[in-house]
Amino acid sequence: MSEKNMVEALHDTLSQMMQHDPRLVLLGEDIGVNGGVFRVTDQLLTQFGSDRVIDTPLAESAIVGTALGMAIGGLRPVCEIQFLGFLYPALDQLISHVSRIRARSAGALGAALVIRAPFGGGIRAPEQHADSAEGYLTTIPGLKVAIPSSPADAKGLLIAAIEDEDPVVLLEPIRLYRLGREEVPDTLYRVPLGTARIVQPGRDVSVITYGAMVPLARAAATQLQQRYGWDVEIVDVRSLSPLDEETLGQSVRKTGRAVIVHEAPLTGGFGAEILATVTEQAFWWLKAPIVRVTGPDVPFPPYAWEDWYVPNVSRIAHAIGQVMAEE
Amino acid sequence: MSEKNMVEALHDTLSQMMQHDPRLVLLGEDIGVNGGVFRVTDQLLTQFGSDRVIDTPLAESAIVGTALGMAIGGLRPVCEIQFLGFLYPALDQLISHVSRIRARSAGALGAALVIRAPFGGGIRAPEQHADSAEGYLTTIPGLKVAIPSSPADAKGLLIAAIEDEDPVVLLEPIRLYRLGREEVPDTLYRVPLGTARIVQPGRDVSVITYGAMVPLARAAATQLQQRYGWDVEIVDVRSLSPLDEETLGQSVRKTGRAVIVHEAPLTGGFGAEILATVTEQAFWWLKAPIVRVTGPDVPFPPYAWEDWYVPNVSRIAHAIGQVMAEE
Amino acid sequence: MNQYPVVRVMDVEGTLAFSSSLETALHIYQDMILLRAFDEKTLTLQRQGRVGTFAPSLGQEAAEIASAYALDRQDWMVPSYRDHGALYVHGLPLDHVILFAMGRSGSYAAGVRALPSSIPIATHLLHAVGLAYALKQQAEPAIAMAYFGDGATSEGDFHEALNFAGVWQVPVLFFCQNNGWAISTPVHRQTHSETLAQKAEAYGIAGVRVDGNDALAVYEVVRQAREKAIQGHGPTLIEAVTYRAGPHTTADDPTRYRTSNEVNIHTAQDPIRRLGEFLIQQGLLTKTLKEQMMRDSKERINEAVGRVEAQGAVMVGDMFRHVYQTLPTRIQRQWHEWEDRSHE
Amino acid sequence: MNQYPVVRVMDVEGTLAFSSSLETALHIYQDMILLRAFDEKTLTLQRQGRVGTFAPSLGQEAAEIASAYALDRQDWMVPSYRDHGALYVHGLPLDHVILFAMGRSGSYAAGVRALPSSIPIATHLLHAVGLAYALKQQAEPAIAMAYFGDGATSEGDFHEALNFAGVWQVPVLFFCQNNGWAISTPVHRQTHSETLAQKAEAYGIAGVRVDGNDALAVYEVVRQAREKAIQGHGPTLIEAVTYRAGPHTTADDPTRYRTSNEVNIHTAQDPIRRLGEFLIQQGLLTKTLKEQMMRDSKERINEAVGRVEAQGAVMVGDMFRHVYQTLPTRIQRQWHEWEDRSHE
Ligand SMILES: Cc1ncc(C[n+]2csc(CCOP(=O)(O)OP(=O)(O)O)c2C)c(N)n1
Ligand SMILES: Cc1ncc(C[n+]2csc(CCOP(=O)(O)OP(=O)(O)O)c2C)c(N)n1
Ligand SMILES: [Mg+2]
Ligand SMILES: [Mg+2]
Repeated sequence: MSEKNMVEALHDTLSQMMQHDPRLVLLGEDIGVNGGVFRVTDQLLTQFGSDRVIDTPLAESAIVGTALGMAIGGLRPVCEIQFLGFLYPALDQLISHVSRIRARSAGALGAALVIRAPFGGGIRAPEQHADSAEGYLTTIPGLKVAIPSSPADAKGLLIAAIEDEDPVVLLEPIRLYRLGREEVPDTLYRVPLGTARIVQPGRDVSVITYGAMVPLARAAATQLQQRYGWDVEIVDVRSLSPLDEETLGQSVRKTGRAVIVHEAPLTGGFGAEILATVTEQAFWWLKAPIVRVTGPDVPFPPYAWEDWYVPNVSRIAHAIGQVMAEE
Repeated sequence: MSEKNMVEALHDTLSQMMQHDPRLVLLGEDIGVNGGVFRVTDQLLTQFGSDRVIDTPLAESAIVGTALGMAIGGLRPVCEIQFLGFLYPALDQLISHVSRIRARSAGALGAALVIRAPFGGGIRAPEQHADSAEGYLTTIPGLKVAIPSSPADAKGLLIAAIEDEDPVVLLEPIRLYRLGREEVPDTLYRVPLGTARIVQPGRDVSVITYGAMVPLARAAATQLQQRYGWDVEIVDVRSLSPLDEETLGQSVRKTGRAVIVHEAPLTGGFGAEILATVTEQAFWWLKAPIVRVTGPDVPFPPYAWEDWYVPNVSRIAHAIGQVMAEE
Repeated sequence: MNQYPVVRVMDVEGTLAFSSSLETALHIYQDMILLRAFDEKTLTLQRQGRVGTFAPSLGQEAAEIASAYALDRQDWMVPSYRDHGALYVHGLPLDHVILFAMGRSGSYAAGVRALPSSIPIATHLLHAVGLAYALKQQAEPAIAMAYFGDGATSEGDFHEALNFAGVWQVPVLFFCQNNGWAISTPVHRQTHSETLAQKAEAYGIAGVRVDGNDALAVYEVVRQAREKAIQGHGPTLIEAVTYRAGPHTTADDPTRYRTSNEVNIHTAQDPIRRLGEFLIQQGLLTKTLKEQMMRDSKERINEAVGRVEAQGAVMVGDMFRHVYQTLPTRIQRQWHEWEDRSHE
Repeated sequence: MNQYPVVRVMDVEGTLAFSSSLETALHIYQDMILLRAFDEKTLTLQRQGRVGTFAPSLGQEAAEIASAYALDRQDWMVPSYRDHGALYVHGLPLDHVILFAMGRSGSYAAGVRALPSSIPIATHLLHAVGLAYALKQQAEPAIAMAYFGDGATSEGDFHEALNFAGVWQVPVLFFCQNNGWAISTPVHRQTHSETLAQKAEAYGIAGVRVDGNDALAVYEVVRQAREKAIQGHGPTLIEAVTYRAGPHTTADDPTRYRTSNEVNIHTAQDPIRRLGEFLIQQGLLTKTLKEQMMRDSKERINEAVGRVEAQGAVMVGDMFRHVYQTLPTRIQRQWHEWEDRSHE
């Protein structure tokens, strides 16, 4: 047990799993010699050799497409896409093949592979490096999508993803990579895909969110607790697909109020699915309309606007105030 | 004025617009000599020559990517993607460039282009020919998405799309292509993007839908009118992006009940956004939870299951019964 | 491009140019007969509404069948929608081919090292490269071979696949059937390169052009490229020059884009007739044997169709069952809903 | 591949091998100096937190500047993130280049025929092909030229762009700066082909290899390819062999993946020094003039930085204003919300 930030937790987990399962291979751009642009795969090339830690040419469709072949051929590939905004060339492989091979082969073949990608704003990078693109992924049947909000969850989700017989996209919030450290157990443990986490229980209102928004939601909750004594429940969705409808529904049936927070644009964002699901689950318990706090319906702007784009504590607090005001 | 089916309406509109605006060019696979696999561009090559009706090599990213260059260079390209399920290789171009060029150039450059693609089940085609993929598109800021449900709307939406200074994806329901004829005016008229259509007014419940589901919704409404005297309002969304929130909100504020119908899978489908929007617009008027009738969360299956997959009149009627039963 | 001469084993009159296994030749011939009979049957079934849209291999039997004969059962076959002939040779039971044509399955059978046919053009070439990587990594003495058409060479995934294969030097073959057309698009509108084989230059890999209507040449070329790959000498792009004598699919009307004259010229080089002549010259085939083969083929196909049609309606649950290995509750719930409805 | 010899005009000591416009040479030199000064300044600003992640052109000044000199203002430049030097030559005001580096704009200026820099690798090559189609269709005597790196040649869009260009025979040039590296990936891991120029074979188009550190050779090669394209003789893939002497971007640490020895070998062939030697030999450049140029460059850059930094904070509305030509009500509502919040 030791204190780790998210990059360290991911790195050590990959290393552990590589030792544990010889079928595991890593592939991606600059993950070998360079250790990945965020150093998640630092030194793994030295440790495991270039057959298992593969610096690929620059082609995302090929990374995902060859990984599918590898998986069918008996390896367990973990792909790194350098930034989520560069996954788009691989969407065809994900939609047409990775997510369908099991159904297409009547269960005989599976795409036991993982795709890791950093995402979200926060490092003043050039355009397209900050996209929150989970909305394209959560609508693909056959795929799973998970997003950790802490080092410990990052480890547990990564292990669950690697061990899953179906394809999992693990989205890693760039802003959380080195934001803080926490105790991360050394054992191999799993955060089961399909389970949300109650970050803090509360009676008055549910804030349903994930990734880099979780710490912001906590800050807003603390502020409102102090200011008005409101008891805010925070639900970290963690597994967007499959979605833990039960935990979400329970939370809102208890509180009767909900705010949904994500960084991706509003329209067609995953917040719409959360809102729909929660409404289906808890319609008769709702005391106020659910409010979505999201990025605006604009492409992620050049970084000078970054602070405007990304939801912040004040916007979240304001939305909670809105749903608390009703009735 | 003459009676046309949707293919004829689209064909004649393209021909009219080509005559009307010399900047218009068509490009796509098999659209020239072959007239398109559904014959929407039949004979246009003979009429306008191979410089303006371009049979491209087999590459969707290139079709969309070169179209963007053409648009910036002063042409008005209308691309045909042979089936919507083959748009996926071009998603990167749509997400990264087509939808962003205006914002990226601070308004100076625009992607005045149209992408047409047939979609949906119904012709016992091989896998991937029947995908309803609007959910990937409606979450792209900067793009517009429209879906006609009748020959006359097909014409009006196509003209509006061609004249729009921003990129529009026009999705054409395969099952409606030759389903029926109606009067289509010969004049150049527009169905403004961003406007829904009340297909039939009603007091008791709103069925919100689009494309090939519209005739099914009508059939269900007729059945329920006859059987129980229910007065069903049918709203054809028509323009998914931008969405006509006002018309949708008004309808549900009036009826207090809503059923949303589309063929695409449930999770993360556009129905979630409609549900969210309508709930935001009409929360205090809702008498029952909104119900979504959609394809299941599975990849579009081989065609032997097609009739199971696609929503039908009985499922829609059943859902209307559900929302009518509450309270 | 004289760098890419067309490899031939028989001339168009069926005279042998270099040696090959004659017994294999007869087997190949037999399966070419079967494939033709299968396509003819399926076209009839389609007209009767008993199968959906379907892509026959008429005219491409040599390329389809002989290429598959050059593989071992341990090799991975990575086909596209037109390759039921190759799949059959590689072990896919006839019944499964028919199930696929009838929209009841993904042309896959457990135990056969072949992926389900890929519908989106060129996407599957990457899977072949990944499979080859896995074979190499696990030191299996086998290769992966992807099947695709001339049109597929225009897609980005074609490029990425050949490039990765070159960099990785994995045992993969890219078997391109240049049948002259991608639906209505002739090859010279597909690319400005004179041959498709020369595209190998871009990846520093081997490129070979073979007469795709010369079954024995196809067999030899694939066999040699396979040997080379197994030996660790890298991937090969094979361009098999052939001709699609029939429609692209049952939904296609080729008279819209090509003349009957063109078709006639090519059908005169029919690969079945050609191999037949050769086998007769070699004393391996007689008219009686040939007629026997045709009868047998039809019989086997009719029996298979009968078996498949006897299976009855598909079960709704099979649409849900295999989306994930362990179904999430939401899909389970949907499955139950749909089952309930199926009993209504 | 002796089919793709490296074209050179000066040898590494700066001795002229064939003639070119000497006045142009001096201008090119001056802008190369400016580009180096700009990159050095921006690297400093980045360390001070005044600009974000930024990609300098250190070592690639000849390829950047001379290629752009070979274009006319009516040509479309289609750059990627590293091509601020070329953009500047093509007319983009220095201020805009700085605005881009400061994350305040998309490196575009009205009236300049250049697209905003493309971040996703290779995607923009297709735009160049489309622009070239439009130019040809409208009978404009101009070309489009896309800028990209060695790594970009692996992406599917590279392939599709060159293939479309070949089939359409439109006036487009593909200017590939092979700077040895794609972040940490050396060229020989990027592709198994010996040269990048030979990839042109796959598309039946011309391929040329030029010493990218020889400014005059770059100029000549681009100029000739442009002429050819304008005359309707089709597209060219130009591989400019150069070297990235600095980090990939300010976020990159090249010591992780390459030796200082390698870097030293290459910086010894510095393109600025080389062109400088040549100009001195030709009697066009003196030490004084050179120092003057350096001082002037720094001054102009400092002034531009000053102007840009004086602009104050960005306005929230500019994030919304240009998403569509006519904003849908939902975005208008969001804009208002955000404005309200900005006054909180
Ligand atoms: C990505 C994609 N785009 C379009 C199609 C539609 N389509 C099916 S077959 C075909 C032509 C393929 O031609 P070719 O590669 O030469 O193979 P052939 O059919 O001749 O065997 C097209 C355009 C598809 N299946 N996938
Ligand atoms: C589609 C895509 N994938 C990944 C990246 C991240 N990335 C930025 S630059 C780069 C390397 C590019 O190398 P090269 O094409 O040689 O150009 P250079 O930077 O050397 O000029 C990578 C991988 C990107 N911008 N776009
Ligand atoms: Mg073909
Ligand atoms: Mg490079």
